[in-house]
Amino acid sequence: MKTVLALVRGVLSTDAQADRVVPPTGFTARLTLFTATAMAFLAVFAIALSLAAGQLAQNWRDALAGTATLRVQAPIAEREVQSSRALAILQQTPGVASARLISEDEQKALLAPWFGPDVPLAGLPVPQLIEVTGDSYDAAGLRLRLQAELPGAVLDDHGRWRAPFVRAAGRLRALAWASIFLIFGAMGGMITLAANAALSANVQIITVLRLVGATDAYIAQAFVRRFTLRALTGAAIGTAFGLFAIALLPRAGEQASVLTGLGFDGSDWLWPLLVPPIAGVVAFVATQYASRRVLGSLS
Amino acid sequence: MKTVLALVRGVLSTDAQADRVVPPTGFTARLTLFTATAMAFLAVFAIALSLAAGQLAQNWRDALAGTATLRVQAPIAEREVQSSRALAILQQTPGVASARLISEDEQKALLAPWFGPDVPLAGLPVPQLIEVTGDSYDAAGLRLRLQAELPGAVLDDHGRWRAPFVRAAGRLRALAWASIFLIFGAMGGMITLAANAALSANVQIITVLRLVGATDAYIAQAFVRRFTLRALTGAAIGTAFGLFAIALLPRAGEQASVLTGLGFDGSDWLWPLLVPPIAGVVAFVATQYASRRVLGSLS
Amino acid sequence: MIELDEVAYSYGGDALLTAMSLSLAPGSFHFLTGPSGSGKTTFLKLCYGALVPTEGQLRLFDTDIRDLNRDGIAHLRRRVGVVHQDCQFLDHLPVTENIALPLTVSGQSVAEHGGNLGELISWVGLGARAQALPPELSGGERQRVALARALIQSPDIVLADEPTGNVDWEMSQRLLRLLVELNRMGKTILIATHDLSLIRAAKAHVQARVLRISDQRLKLAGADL
Amino acid sequence: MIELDEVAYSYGGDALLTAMSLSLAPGSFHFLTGPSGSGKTTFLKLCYGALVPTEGQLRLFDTDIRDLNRDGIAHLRRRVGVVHQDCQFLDHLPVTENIALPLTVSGQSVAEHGGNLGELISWVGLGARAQALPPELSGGERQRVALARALIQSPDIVLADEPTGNVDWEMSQRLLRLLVELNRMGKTILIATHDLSLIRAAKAHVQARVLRISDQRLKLAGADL
Ligand SMILES: Nc1ncnc2c1ncn2[C@@H]1O[C@H](COP(=O)(O)OP(=O)(O)OP(=O)(O)O)[C@@H](O)[C@H]1O
Ligand SMILES: Nc1ncnc2c1ncn2[C@@H]1O[C@H](COP(=O)(O)OP(=O)(O)OP(=O)(O)O)[C@@H](O)[C@H]1O
Ligand SMILES: [Mg+2]
Ligand SMILES: [Mg+2]
Repeated sequence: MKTVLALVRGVLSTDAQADRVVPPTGFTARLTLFTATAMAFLAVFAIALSLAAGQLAQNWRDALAGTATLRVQAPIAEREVQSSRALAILQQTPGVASARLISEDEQKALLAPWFGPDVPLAGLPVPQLIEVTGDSYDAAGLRLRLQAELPGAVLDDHGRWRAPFVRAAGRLRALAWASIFLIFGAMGGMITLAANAALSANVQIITVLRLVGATDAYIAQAFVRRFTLRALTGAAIGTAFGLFAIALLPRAGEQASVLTGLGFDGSDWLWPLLVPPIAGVVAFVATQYASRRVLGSLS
Repeated sequence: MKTVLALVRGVLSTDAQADRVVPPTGFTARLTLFTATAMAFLAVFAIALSLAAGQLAQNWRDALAGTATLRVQAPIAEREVQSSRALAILQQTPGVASARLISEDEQKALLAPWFGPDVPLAGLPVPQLIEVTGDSYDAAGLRLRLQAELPGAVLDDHGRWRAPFVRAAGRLRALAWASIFLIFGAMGGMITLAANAALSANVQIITVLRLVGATDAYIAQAFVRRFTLRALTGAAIGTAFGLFAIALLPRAGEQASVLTGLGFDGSDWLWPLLVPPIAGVVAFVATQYASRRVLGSLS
Repeated sequence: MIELDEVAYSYGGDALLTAMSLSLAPGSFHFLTGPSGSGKTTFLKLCYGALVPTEGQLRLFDTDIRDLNRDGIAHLRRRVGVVHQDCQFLDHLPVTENIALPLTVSGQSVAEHGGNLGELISWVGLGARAQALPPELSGGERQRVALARALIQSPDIVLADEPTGNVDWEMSQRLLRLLVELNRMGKTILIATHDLSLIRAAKAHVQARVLRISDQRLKLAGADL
Repeated sequence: MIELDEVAYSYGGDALLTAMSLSLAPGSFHFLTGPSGSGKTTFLKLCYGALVPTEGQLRLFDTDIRDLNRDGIAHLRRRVGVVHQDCQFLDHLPVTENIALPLTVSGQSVAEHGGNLGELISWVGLGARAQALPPELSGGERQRVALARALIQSPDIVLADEPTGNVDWEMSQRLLRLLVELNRMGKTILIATHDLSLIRAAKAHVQARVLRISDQRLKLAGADL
């Protein structure tokens, strides 16, 4: 732990002389910058995807929670009596959170897309609808009881069809998280390999430095700092580009599908800002690991 | 062109001796393999996304094309007369592809989610619905004419609300294509940098080979072949993983959102199979370019 | 074989070598001396096309070096055996393969030269180290590998830069004998060295001329050694 | 300073060096000779901890080399100046910075040693090339840079491997004088070389002992040169 702290301090301090001792690592350094940029860009998208999928799952779950309807089919005269019976039964059912008559206006609104705003519902033998919320009640048992006591009442929990979608959205979110880990993992792997390549290409430097009495920490320091800074810079650039690209994406509104709804709202903006520091830490650990390995193998 | 062909032949032939002359490029080679794997994996996802977005846009466009309805609100006695008047007007309207009375059964089906399958529509003063297809007619002009001639008829092109979604899906598809290019571009960039790093790390090899009379083509060949083969292999592995991951994704069915509907059907499977050869070509061009540059600069 | 006509060279700054005219006849044996930093290595590099004269004309096998592209130079080099001062090898290949490299690179079969190769390796005293990798060699062993590599393709010209700087006296005599023998077979030899006793020893066996770089010019040292 | 007790070394296969016992007293001047490939470089590498004896005990500054980890060896090395046979440098830094490298690496201020540095550079005749990069140097210039780098930190021990293999006679005498002077200041000097005339010349100035590696053993050559 203490050495880690010392190394972090080493990375942040600017020992220009120790930096000069390692030659410009050229293409591997540029490769690191480039990789960090590309990966941060992708990570921002994956984060947005994850947030959107989470939001979608939440919406669908909300929808699921309150979209069962009870249809009470009865002659106009009996409708009111049967409706209040139905309400009474629902209120006794454990797991039903609320039950509420849907007013005539609401029924009209439901029909409006097909029949215009002016369907003369009053006096028509259309069923009375009751909105049922709560999702832990025993739907099958309720149906049996209704069949026995109120044959004209049909429970339609058509919200249930959304359940697989909620699951799918949940899995999509997990996928997004997995891809975030994958992206950082790939970045770590690439930076480790790049640092390894840089170190192996500089065996002569290491030999010379050892010959004149440099410690391993001194030699590693310059490589670690360089790669960590490159990764930080690259990730910052990539994150900026990613946020910019996402800001440019068309947003189609609430009902839109998960990807057309990609974007960050409010505190969501904080998440992608974590990408550069995480990239920095990943690069630090990766280079530290690579330099230990190479320096050890050259003992 | 002839040199390109000669080089491709060089890549495919196995001149073991020329290969031995360049040392195992170690970490940069592994980096290339890893990069190609990761990028092919991502490319497969981007292709799936692009196909899904294209499908979605198509679905929405289809929906848009045929979902205007004309609602003829009239006393039961006049309904039939007014409906045929409306049909006549529609048939005269340029741009309307078809106009068709919606049967009682179809109307019932529309209402079923809310009122059950047994709404006694016959004899009710609900409007007659006419399905209008065709999307190039002048909706505003048609409305004016209807207002003048058939005040009870209301044109409801509620499908129009989908237009921004179609646009969004189109843009999403463009985005997916852009990301495919981005992914191959990034892969090309990374492989160029990796090849550059490998070549720069082997300046001594190049010096020695030149000293004993090796031509540039001879020197480049081993590097180019090695990196191209690594990229091909990596891309094949990444594509396989990507296809496998996509096959594992839950598919929520037709209405599902674009990402929950990711997957390949039928001839779609051919698209991701293009990833490895494209990766190979990208790697070939990138390494060729890198070796020309490095060999030129060391002249 | 090698003709210089008023050749000058500078590494960007002041001229290092000026007004050098010389013609190396086929079958001749030359030594090149001069203080450290006088330009011996630079002169050899000019002779095998690694550097291009900044002034004057240099003809190698009757071809002006300026008229050649990189591939042309690569092909000419197959007829010139070079021993570099800082011997560099392919560190991942064993000694034998490094020595056979000029054959490999020009697409010749190594097996064909098999006998030649084995003989050469034992002549330079590396029989026991034939399968070692270059980083596992001692300084003197490296120099001998470099010499063997320069000779494997029976080049028309041998250019050697301090080929005996790191070997003991007996070994340097042995290597010298090898070069003298090649010269008798008609090869043109040019050796840069600061080791005057080597030159003196050579003069007992062969008609060698001694060139000396001083004041940026090439002079014939003649018998004044 | 350096004590060997029945030290043996092998690079994996047969033993290269066996049963070497020796004690280098502070302020002594030693030469090490032996044919090419006999193990001179290997012996020096043992002396500065680059290799660890496969048998026996080697004490450097009264510390058993086996008891040290890599950092410990790094610290010991700051008191030993080494001239490697194949002089390696940081090719991206100019000559001055390469010579000052031992100071840089141990965190010492280069400015403090400024005078010393300049003097050393002109002593080895590199005043004009001080800002050049190592790949732009001639072979002899590289050897002189390596020597200067070994001496910059005023080490207690100087180990030099063929420090004059690529320089002319005058320059080698000049470098020898520098080493003799350091020896007079109390430094311990050990030079591996195959150049017997250098040893003869040194004996005129300093009480030098000559060690010889033959048959895998270290022997005192004494006055028989
Ligand atoms: N690439 C280069 N760029 C600039 N200067 C160079 C370059 N190569 C050599 N020099 C300089 O040119 C001069 C001559 O170098 P060269 O290697 O030809 O000398 P040399 O006679 O071979 O010396 P030595 O006996 O020490 O090997 C030296 O001062 C050297 O520093
Ligand atoms: N890393 C290594 N692995 C295996 N063998 C090695 C290694 N390094 C050196 N050798 C072998 O050990 C022997 C002694 O090598 P060393 O470099 O010590 O010789 P030297 O006396 O310095 O010779 P020279 O005068 O030619 O420099 C040589 O035969 C060499 O090939
Ligand atoms: Mg030279
Ligand atoms: Mg040696």
